[in-house]
Amino acid sequence: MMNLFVLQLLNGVQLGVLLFLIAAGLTLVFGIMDVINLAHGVLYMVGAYLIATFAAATGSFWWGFLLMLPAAVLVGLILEFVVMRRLYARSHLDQVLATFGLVMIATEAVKIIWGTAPLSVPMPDVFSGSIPLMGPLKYPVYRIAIIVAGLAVGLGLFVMVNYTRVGMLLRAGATNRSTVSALGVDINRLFAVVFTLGAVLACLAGALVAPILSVDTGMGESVLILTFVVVVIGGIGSVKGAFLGALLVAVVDTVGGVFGPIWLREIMDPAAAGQTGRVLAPMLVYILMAVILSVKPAGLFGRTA
Amino acid sequence: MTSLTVRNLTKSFGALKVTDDVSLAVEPGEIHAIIGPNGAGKTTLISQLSGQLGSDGGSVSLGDRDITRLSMPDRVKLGLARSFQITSVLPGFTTLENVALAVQAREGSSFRFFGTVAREEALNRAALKALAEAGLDHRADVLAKSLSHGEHRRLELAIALATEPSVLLLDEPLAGVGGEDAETFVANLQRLKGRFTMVLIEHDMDAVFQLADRVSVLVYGRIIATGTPQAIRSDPQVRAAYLGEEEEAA
Amino acid sequence: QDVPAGASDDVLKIGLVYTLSGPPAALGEQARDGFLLAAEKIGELGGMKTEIIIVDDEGKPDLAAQKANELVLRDNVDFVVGPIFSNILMAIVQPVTSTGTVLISTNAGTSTLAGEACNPNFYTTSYQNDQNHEVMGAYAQAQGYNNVFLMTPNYQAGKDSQAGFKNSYKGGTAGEIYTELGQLDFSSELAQIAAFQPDAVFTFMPGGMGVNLVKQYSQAGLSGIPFLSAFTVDETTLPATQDAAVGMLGGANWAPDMDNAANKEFVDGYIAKYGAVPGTYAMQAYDAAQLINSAVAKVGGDLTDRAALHAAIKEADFDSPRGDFSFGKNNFPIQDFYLVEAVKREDGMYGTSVKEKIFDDYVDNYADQCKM
Amino acid sequence: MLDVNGLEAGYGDSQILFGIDFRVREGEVVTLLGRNGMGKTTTIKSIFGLVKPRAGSVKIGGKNLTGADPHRIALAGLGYVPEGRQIFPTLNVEENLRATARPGKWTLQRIYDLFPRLHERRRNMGNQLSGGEQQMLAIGRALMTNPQLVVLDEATEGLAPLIRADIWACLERLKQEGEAILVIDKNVDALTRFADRHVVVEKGRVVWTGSTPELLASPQVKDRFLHV
Amino acid sequence: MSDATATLTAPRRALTGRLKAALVLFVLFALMPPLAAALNDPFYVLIGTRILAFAIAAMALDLILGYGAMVSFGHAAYLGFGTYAVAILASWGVNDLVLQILAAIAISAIFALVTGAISLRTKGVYFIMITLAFGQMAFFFFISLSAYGGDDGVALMQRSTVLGMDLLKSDFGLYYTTLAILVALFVLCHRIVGSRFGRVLTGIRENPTRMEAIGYSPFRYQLTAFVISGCITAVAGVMLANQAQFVSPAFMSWHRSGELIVMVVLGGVGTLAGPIAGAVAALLLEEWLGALSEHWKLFFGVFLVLMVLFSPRGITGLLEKAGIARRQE
Ligand SMILES: Nc1ncnc2c1ncn2[C@@H]1O[C@H](COP(=O)(O)OP(=O)(O)OP(=O)(O)O)[C@@H](O)[C@H]1O
Ligand SMILES: Nc1ncnc2c1ncn2[C@@H]1O[C@H](COP(=O)(O)OP(=O)(O)OP(=O)(O)O)[C@@H](O)[C@H]1O
Ligand SMILES: [Mg+2]
Ligand SMILES: [Mg+2]
Repeated sequence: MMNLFVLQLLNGVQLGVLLFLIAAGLTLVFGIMDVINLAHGVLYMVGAYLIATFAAATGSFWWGFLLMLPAAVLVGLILEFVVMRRLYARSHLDQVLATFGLVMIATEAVKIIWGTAPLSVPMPDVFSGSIPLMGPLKYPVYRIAIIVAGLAVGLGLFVMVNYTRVGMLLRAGATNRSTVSALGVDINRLFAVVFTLGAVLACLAGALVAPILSVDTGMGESVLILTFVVVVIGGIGSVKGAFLGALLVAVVDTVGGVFGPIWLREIMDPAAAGQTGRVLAPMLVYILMAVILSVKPAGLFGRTA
Repeated sequence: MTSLTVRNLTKSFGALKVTDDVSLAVEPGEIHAIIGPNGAGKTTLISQLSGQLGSDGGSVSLGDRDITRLSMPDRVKLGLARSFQITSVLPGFTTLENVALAVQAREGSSFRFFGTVAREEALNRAALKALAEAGLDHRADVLAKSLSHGEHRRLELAIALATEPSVLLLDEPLAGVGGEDAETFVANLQRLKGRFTMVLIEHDMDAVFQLADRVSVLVYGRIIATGTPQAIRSDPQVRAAYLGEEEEAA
Repeated sequence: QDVPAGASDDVLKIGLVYTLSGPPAALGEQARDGFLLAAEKIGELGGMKTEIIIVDDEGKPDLAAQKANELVLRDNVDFVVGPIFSNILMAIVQPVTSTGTVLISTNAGTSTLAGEACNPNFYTTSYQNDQNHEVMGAYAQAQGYNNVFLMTPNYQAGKDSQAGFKNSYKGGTAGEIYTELGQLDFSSELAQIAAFQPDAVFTFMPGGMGVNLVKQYSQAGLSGIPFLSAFTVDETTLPATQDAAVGMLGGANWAPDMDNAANKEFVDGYIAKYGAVPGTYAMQAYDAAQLINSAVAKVGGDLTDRAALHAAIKEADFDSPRGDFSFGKNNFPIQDFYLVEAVKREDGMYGTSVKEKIFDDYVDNYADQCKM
Repeated sequence: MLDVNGLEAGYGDSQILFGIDFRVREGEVVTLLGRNGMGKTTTIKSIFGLVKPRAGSVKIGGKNLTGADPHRIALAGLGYVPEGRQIFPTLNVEENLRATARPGKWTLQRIYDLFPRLHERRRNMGNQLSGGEQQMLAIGRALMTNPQLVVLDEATEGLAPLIRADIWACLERLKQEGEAILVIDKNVDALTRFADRHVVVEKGRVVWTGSTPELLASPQVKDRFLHV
Repeated sequence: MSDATATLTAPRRALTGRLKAALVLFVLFALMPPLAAALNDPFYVLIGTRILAFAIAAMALDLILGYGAMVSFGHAAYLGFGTYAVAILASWGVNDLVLQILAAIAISAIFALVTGAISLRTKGVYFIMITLAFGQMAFFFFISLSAYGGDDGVALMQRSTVLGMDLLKSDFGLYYTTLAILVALFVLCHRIVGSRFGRVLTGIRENPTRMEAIGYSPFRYQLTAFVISGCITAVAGVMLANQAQFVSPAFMSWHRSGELIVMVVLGGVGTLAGPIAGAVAALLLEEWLGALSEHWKLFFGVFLVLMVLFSPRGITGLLEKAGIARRQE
């Protein structure tokens, strides 16, 4: 039992890093630039489709990955130039409406281009094995690679946001664009670059998870809400918060899903516990968020403005 | 009986003690000025008095009622109102509506779901009067967000006046109000003197020394002196900490 | 009996209601394509000028109800065909059948409609939902498994599927768990499976969930444990899972490699036209078109005689790619069920393949409750 | 240095400026005077391109930059202390100073020497500063961009007399170092000690300009702005 | 005091401009069924009912979103309470619309009171997300409700009666009843918005600290508005259940909440009539574009983006530009 608990904890942490990888771009664009981009999920999906296409065309995951990057930059730049830059100064609701439109456009476009059947991305050979863990348990190498990638992205973001001029200017620009520009900073260009970076991060996440997750037209939407939950739980604008938020969500979800019913059985009769467990399990993440926000209304690391 | 009694009030932000054992007794009808260097804790003190900030220790009484635990709205209802140093108005409302809301609050009964508030003449008339007192009646129909800075400051004052408190806490009401107008402003406050008790924070020494009955000096969260304007003006400690030489020249 | 408004005109109007947007669109499209394939092959269904109206229910029941209303009240269709999902079926059954219009489900087969709420205007060319799960249960029972790990998503169909499995499987279980609907990552569940080392895993994970599970199952090195599933490893998910799914087992009423002339015509035609291997969704819709064709032809295009029309439908006089096909008293099919396995086909594509027959002329468990 | 000609501007339907003309030469200190709501801030904003001018021109160092993007104007050598401080609330004091800094003689150290208070509070978030501290920060932030012309819009509002005196001393020093200054402030008496010229704005028009001696000699202007 | 009279009449003029727009909408609604009948398309009456129900919900959301800056991303839950009130009461043999509405309102009021009280501790995006959380909890609760079909939902065998009369049996009856409810609720919301309470609510939206400083505790007003909005939305749910004759948790998924927000923003935030127009536009476009092309979502998306870029205040903004409705301020 203890073993399983530890293992589930580990799984939770791993899922957390995966979630953070997906949420990283959102942290940047939403948390720090203060732009609500519902299209973040579809960018993630586009990344997966891009790598699927390029990998299939070249027959290699790595070539697919390398080709995906410039394509992602292009997608980000176009999106920024055509739509997003007109939205920075607008209200959150306008951003919601416009990016909701973008979601519809992108999802439909993906459907037209790639069809509705899910696609497959081969796992790169170097990472395809799994290493033995305790007992009969094994751990896929590729997941370790994802964890490493997630940690690297997180660290990079953290340093960028908290210790570089770009990070300061982003935070400053999010609250007061005109003053920043009147002090001599080309805020439009800066936002364009950073939005594109966010888009690339989303695509990157999509590309990295493509070998283990289904590449289909719903993949963006299914993570969108979850990534928002992660960012909000951690506290908007905090990379550290998003990281811990992701871990927390994942651990609660994993461990709670498995052990919740077991613990419930301690306090009520098994049938009722099973029933209650089933009702509560899908709500866990939301209960977690509601509890955190009602105790800390600005998330774990959010600043009360 | 004093109007507002402050006993041993303290507040810390982390390691920083912003107000440190502050005690004050404000007499009915007086204008009590609080001066002190930037960051001394004046605004913090006002926020504690008005209930916007909680206190770590000490007590506040309005008349003979202990209000230490009351929320800001509850204190306002008992007659303790404030103005803000950094203008805080309703940007999307007209100047008149901003003030009318304050009048409405004073009258109570805002859980009225029917009737068109914009047509309540009594509200508007009272609001217009407060605007006139702040010299802003000619801008009644302008949205607050399109007022100039100085006009904002006047609106800030008009709102505070419209709540018709028994004790009014004014946080730098003159900041941003230009020369000639500042004089009318001071004259206005002079006229209001006696109608309510006022606690006045100002960095404009001309105004302070003209208006105040008594002056307290707050430095690093502590009151270092209280007295008549004359006494304070010539207090060497105050000169060194706050007034400097500028006042000598004046 | 009500004669629907469209019965008297001389066009045969058919409305297709499928989920054509969102991730399940892949299923809806297969069904639509299957139907259109038959319609195109036959030309004029039942010898009548045929008009087919395709609507997308977007996976939203209320919208589906409205679209169904639109089909019967505005477009005056003679038949409504569809949908994929049970909740959509529940939403459209009332608006369609209350006007006397015939509804043919080509996939969803909810238990209430098979039992107490069976309906003379409602037919299905698929199955009762529990049946595929029962196939797997029977197989597990036959293998003598005594320690099966059950895992399905936490919603009605998931619960039904565990119940269905246990209808025919009487052995012990290593765990019965419900995963979150739309779950991405199954590492936690896979860890439990690895820890319990069950005889087999039974699951029902439609769509993207299934793709994720299958990929991760093989990545976690669990391929040694038999993987029994329904609606998880099929022609709609195999293009994404590919080799990861090969060898996994499922229950079905048909597989594309069944050896009969009707099936050959269907599968070859489908591959030629759409470049993909058809799944059951396509096959069952294909049969719906054949069913309509046979029935309308029998009544000579006179759709106003409802009794004759229903009798003609009941006859089910067509060659189904799955072989034997007849209607039970609840208008659900009586058919054979098979154990199927995912394979890489000779043409390089992936598909399922019949491994053994599990049930012969199988009648669903709810037919008795139908008072019709 | 700065040459403003026939500037017209406004917000939405309402025109506020109706032709503003004045210039600031190298090393010169010029004030904008006028009652509340007369268009002083609007003038500054249109110089910086924050409000797009409808007519007229703004030349900086001889270059026509009318209605250019704000950052281009700032990069041409203008430093801005905006009205109402506009501190970045989510940055701490030091970050506020560093975020928009450009290299030059003003360094973090010099700012801290000028405002020791800021050094004490350097880890505080922008929105956790007293009003006066925010004002110091806004001035420091503008100086950190190392401009040739500093534009101060009510930069001493809310500052204690002692600090205000420090600011005047600082501006005088800046002037001695050859920097040009454009300043709006209600403490006109203090300005007369070192300002070279004054521009009086009324209802969006320049109604008077002159040197400090001329101002002191002109009774009605003096009456309005100097309360001696 | 000569300014005073001018001040007193100006807002009245602006309000009537907006009322006029609503009136035009309502007249069009009233004329639709006979027109549909004349065109031999009575079916549109059913679509119309659905639109009206969503219009009620969108308007209710606008009451808190537009006037109180409370962006509830869980409002579909109230739609759900309305629909399930019908289904559950019907299964107990209670078929009367009035009772069903009362039950829906009661349960919604309780839910709104509890979740609102917790949610209002937060602001902005945090508020959006915490309301989403509560909405999702309600959603999953109904999914697990096996007795009422769980995820599959239940079909309703008949429409509700109104005080014993079979008023809703015909599509026309249902349509006009829904329309009457919409108009009544519009008048109610309109009065609330213009009242003392409404002004306080809007003031809190603009600057809560200032409002506290003049003696209002924002919480009480916001919570009241939140509850009112939830209850009105539940009424929409009751009508929707009667229209679809089917009830399932799908009515209360977060997509629905999102769609309600889209309707409000599309129509024009803080205008009441705008969201009604928004609901009409969104649902009709879905209907028409859907008939035109399989890829209608592409066009719908483009439409939304263009709307935001070129008409920041939604449909209301478009009308104002065209001089049809007057801007209120
Ligand atoms: N954002 C705005 N929208 C509309 N009108 C505005 C806006 N800002 C200022 N105004 C108007 O423009 C006029 C000039 O304002 P400006 O801020 O330039 O005045 P100012 O001379 O700086 O006054 P002050 O001394 O009060 O700061 C005022 O009448 C004001 O109401
Ligand atoms: N929320 C906070 N967190 C940390 N420190 C704070 C916070 N609010 C204020 N302070 C600090 O408390 C001190 C007192 O601030 P306060 O605003 O009361 O000063 P003040 O006397 O009003 O000054 P001024 O005359 O400049 O307005 C300042 O040094 C300020 O930086
Ligand atoms: Mg202060
Ligand atoms: Mg100004």
